Amino acid sequence: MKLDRVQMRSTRTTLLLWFGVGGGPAAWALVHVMGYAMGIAQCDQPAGRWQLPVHAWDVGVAAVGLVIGLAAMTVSVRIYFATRGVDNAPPQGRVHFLSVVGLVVNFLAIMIIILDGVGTPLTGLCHQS
Amino acid sequence: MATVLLSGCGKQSILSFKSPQTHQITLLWWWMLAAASIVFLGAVVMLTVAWFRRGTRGLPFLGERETLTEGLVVLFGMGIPVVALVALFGVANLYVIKNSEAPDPRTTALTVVVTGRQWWWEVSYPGTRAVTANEIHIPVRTRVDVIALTADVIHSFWVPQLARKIDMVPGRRNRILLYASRPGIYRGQCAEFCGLQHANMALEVVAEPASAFRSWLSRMAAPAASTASASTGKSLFMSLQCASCHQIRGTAAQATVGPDLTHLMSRRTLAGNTIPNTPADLAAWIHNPQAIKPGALMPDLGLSSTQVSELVSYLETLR
Amino acid sequence: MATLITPSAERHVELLEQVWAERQGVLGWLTTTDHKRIGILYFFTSLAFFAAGGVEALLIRTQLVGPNGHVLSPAAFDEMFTMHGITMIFLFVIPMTTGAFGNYLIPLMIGARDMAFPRMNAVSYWIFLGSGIFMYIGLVTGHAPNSGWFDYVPLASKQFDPGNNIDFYGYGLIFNGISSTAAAINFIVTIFKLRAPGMSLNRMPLFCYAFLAVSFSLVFALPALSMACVFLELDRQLGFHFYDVSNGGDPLLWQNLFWIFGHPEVYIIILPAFGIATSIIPTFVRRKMVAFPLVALAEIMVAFLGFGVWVHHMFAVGLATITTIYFAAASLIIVIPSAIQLFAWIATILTGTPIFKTPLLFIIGFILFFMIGGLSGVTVAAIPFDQQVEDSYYIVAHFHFVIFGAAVFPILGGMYYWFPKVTGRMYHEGVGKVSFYLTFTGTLVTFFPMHILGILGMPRRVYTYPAHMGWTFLNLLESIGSYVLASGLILIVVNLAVSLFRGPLAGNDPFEGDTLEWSTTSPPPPYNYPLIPTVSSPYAMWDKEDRELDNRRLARGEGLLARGHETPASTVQDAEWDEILHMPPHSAWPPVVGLTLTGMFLMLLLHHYEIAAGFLVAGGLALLAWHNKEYAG
Amino acid sequence: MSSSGEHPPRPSGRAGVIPRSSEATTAGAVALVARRRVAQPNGWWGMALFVASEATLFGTLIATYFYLDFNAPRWPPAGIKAPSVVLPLIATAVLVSTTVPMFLSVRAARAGYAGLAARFVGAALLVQCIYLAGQILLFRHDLNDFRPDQSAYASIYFTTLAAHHAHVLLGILLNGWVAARIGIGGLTTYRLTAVRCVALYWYVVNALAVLVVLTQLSPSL
Repeated sequence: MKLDRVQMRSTRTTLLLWFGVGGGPAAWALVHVMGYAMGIAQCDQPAGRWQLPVHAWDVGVAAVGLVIGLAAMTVSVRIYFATRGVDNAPPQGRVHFLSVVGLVVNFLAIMIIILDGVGTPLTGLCHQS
Repeated sequence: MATVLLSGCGKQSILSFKSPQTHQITLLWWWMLAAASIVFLGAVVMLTVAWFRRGTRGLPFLGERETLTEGLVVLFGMGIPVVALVALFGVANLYVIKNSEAPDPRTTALTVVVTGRQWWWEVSYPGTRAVTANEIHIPVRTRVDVIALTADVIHSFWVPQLARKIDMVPGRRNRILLYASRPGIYRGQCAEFCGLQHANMALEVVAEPASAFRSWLSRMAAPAASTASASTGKSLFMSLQCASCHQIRGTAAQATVGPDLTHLMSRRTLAGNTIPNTPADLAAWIHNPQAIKPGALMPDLGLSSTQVSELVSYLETLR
Repeated sequence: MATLITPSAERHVELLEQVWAERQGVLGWLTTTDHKRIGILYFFTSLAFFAAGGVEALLIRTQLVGPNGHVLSPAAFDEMFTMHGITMIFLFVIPMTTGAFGNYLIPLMIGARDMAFPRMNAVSYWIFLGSGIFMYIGLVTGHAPNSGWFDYVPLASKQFDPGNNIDFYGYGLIFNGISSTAAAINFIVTIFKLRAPGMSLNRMPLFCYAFLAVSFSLVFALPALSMACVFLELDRQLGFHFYDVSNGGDPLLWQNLFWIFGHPEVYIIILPAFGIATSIIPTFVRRKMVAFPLVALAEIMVAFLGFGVWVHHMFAVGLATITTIYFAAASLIIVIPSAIQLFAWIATILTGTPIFKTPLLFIIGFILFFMIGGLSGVTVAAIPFDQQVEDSYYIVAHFHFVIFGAAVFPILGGMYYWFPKVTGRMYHEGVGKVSFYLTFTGTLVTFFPMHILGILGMPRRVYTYPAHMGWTFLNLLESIGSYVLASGLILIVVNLAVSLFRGPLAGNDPFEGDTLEWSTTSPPPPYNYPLIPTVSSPYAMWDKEDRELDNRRLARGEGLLARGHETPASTVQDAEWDEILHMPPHSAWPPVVGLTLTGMFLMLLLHHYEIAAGFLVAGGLALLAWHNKEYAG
Repeated sequence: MSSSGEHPPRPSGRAGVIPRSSEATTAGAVALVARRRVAQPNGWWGMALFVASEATLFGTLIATYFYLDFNAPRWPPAGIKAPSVVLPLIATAVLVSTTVPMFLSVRAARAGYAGLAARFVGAALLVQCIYLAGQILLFRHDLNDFRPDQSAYASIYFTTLAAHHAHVLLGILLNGWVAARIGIGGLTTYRLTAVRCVALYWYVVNALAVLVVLTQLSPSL
């Protein structure tokens, strides 16, 4: 499908476009903060106030993040192909540009999420590094 | 310079590793260095080519096709790095780290508590009375569990040849594995800035055969041998401020502010590995610590040289 | 040359000259809201602090020239390396890049006539000046901060540092943070809203992307530092227990908060350098940047990922591997945006036809140093190796290659590159080249051996070292290098200072630059552009038709905007002309606000809390008076 | 690549007239400008970024609260009773309710009704003042029970609350200023932007109020 100028300015396209740019990074931020908080909460507590299923949570959150990241990636891929070969005049130039941005940004975010999701289960719970 | 690097000389060089842990870390370092050098030289070559071709547009052989150039940027900027970095992640942070992590207490034969203080190290052996300073004796080829604590600010325990470093943080009970494959004396130093004398807060790890270690430990656990000979020096020690900071087990001096002096003369060095432990250096230290280690918490008591010599002659008996 | 003057255009330009006439003399500089004048103020102030920080560095190197040095006492040494860090980071690099380069160039590059908030721009400068003086009062009165720029508690707590040394740090950084936040907000709004019609996001110069990324980092990173410093001062002044482990606090809380700010800070320092590099390279290799979108996103992505790597400064504090591993992963992947840019720069130089003039030479140096610093950075993302070399000279080498080699070299190159634009005169090319080779050698000789020292086990922040450690020769080498480096820097200053008076006239566009600032006169007039330029690509100056179109429109007096200090505001994404704003010409209130804040922080330091409150109220009243005069926007 | 002869792009789909905001000094003209421009005004963006940094600041405070919580053997520590829930929640609800008049004042100002806008702001201002007075009483009452220099819990507890009350106070000052400005002087584009900025500030402060109160009460929830 191809987007025309009006569609490109539509709120829907704009929202999708920015999800395509920011979705992966946001997902990574979620995974990252959750993972750190879980680790601190479980491993730095002086008295055994609670037992958290850290490994399960880490993997679960990573999986959720991965899904969001892939969704964002899909969106930017779709927009990329929908706007391929346009000139650089706005809006189509800008839309295409942002879709390219989305492709790489999501790739990087997904890479980190995968490393987190694979790395944490291979790591002993609360082994002091 | 390169010879220094390769021979790995130097008392604290991570290149002269003496334990499996540091061996692996150093190996990791050589591999990373090799890879990094290749990348760097590659860039230098490209820039050199750019200089020689400064008159002509486009890539050598490949010409001016923009998509091709961008493809190369993606390949060199993303493709190859991703592979290399993921590999490094696996090797370093999933595999090598297993050896540098805190040891499982069930796998260690001995526990040593090292407490960082401004600016010296207190060393004690749980289960025994032994307390000493700035000198950690361990049996060779034995897994030792070091518990790293601090009495004041943050210090960092670092004996590069035997283990990676671990910070000593108030309120935390950090642990690290200490293991020496070969007998020897390994220098370590505080690695976290801890105030005026951070520079002179060093220690030595003495790795010796198990038997030698055991006799040393029993000697350290024993109280000071009581000697009548240096009684004047002894009474001076008790009457002056000395006794208000230092402990000499088996005497009236029981304070634990400064290092335990029960077996002072058994140590190789003084003042956190700042000066050798000879009677002359000891006298100089007692006479004016601030000249040797400005800012050190041991005050300058303004003693007369006779008082100093008497004190020294007493301290010399603490073997 | 855009201002090709026809008689009719002449009339329009004269009209603008009257409308935008600047106040003369000291009063003019005190009350100015012109982004160019403010940029120049920033430039000279931060240059002065650079000199101070440099002297401190030389003292450190002189102390370490051999074992058991006696140039500095331990106490003096601690104050020196602390002030060196604080000065170079907060009082030199940030104000020099955002304050001087950003202020002067951003509005020019996007074809605007001023920043979005000219008075706030002025107040950021006065607050920065105040905070700098505030922190140096500490040094002059012998109470300089003395527990490192990282200022770890409990060493920085009242118990172990009873004097007010640390208070100069705590209050000073809160104070300084206000300035940086205000400046950052100003840049973001300027770049979002004041871009010349047609400069949609995909047509924005990469320089602006770098500064956009920096500004966002500042806005979101500084609160963590400010809060950490507030906690610190509450602990020190009122006996709170945020960091006091005996009452439920935690010293690692400081480390977390500090590095949540401190790591983005690293990218705040380096990103403007990327921006400068991406505007110098195209000009001197005479082609557009390879992979424009990738470079743009890399600049943003580095800033974003930079918020998720802070714990790699804390790998040795004994956290669980299951928490540190997240940061190891992020610290590794954050390498990729930088790698993309590196190869984009190299590919651009390779496929272009480079002319190796002084600015480009500095960028080549930057590329090499950034590679060294970046690669050593990768090695410390390997947790076990980091735990081995952390807090050793290896780290000192790593970050000096990044924040001196990589961050400062483009600043130096940029000084040469935009010197003709700012002064209207040309620097001396020969001397420029010599100054480059001096600084390059100096940097290499000073900082490279530090890697080896770290590997040989020399810890950081030691005021001396024993002779028998095998560190002596390399330390001597570094100290020699530091003097070579200093001579190179002095030569740059001399070159520019002499050229300022003796240099040949440069004309509007001596380098055939790619961005808009080259289309106006050198130095630019107060209104920057007689009319708002047309833009249809990130390399506006190379779109000759657009420039000719501008000249025709100027002759017709079309879109002149001369009813007052007017500039257009446009839409954020596509930069469509949206409204016409009226900018404040000058204001006396910014310096007043800066003064009241300085007074307030000094009184806080001296525990005169009532007087401090008085200064705060005075500042509030000044703000009230300030907003009494209304400008649309 | 370049597009020769292209004139500066005009706002798409609308008349080519570009509003000169500075000259809109009557209510009607202001409403016209408000209708004409597509993008948010610079002032709005400035405020948006300012409140973003303020939100980060509160994020730091809340993160600190839970960080210390995670590191404590008991939370709140022995000798300090868990906070009482009802009053703070009611107070917060009252504060959050001021979102409505702030929103309406913006609507009124955009439509050019100066007096109405001023009155809505005034109404919000009244409620906010009552809220702040009540919170200060609660704060003093807490100080009688335990003091901030008692434990890390007390430190972060009082610091977080104080930070929030300070933001409410600032908002009250802003509201007072903008209400007076419009009530007395009538509308200009500048003041319209001011109303929108202050409203935005309050939306965020109210949202933060909810987060802060939930953090404050977390031991009792």
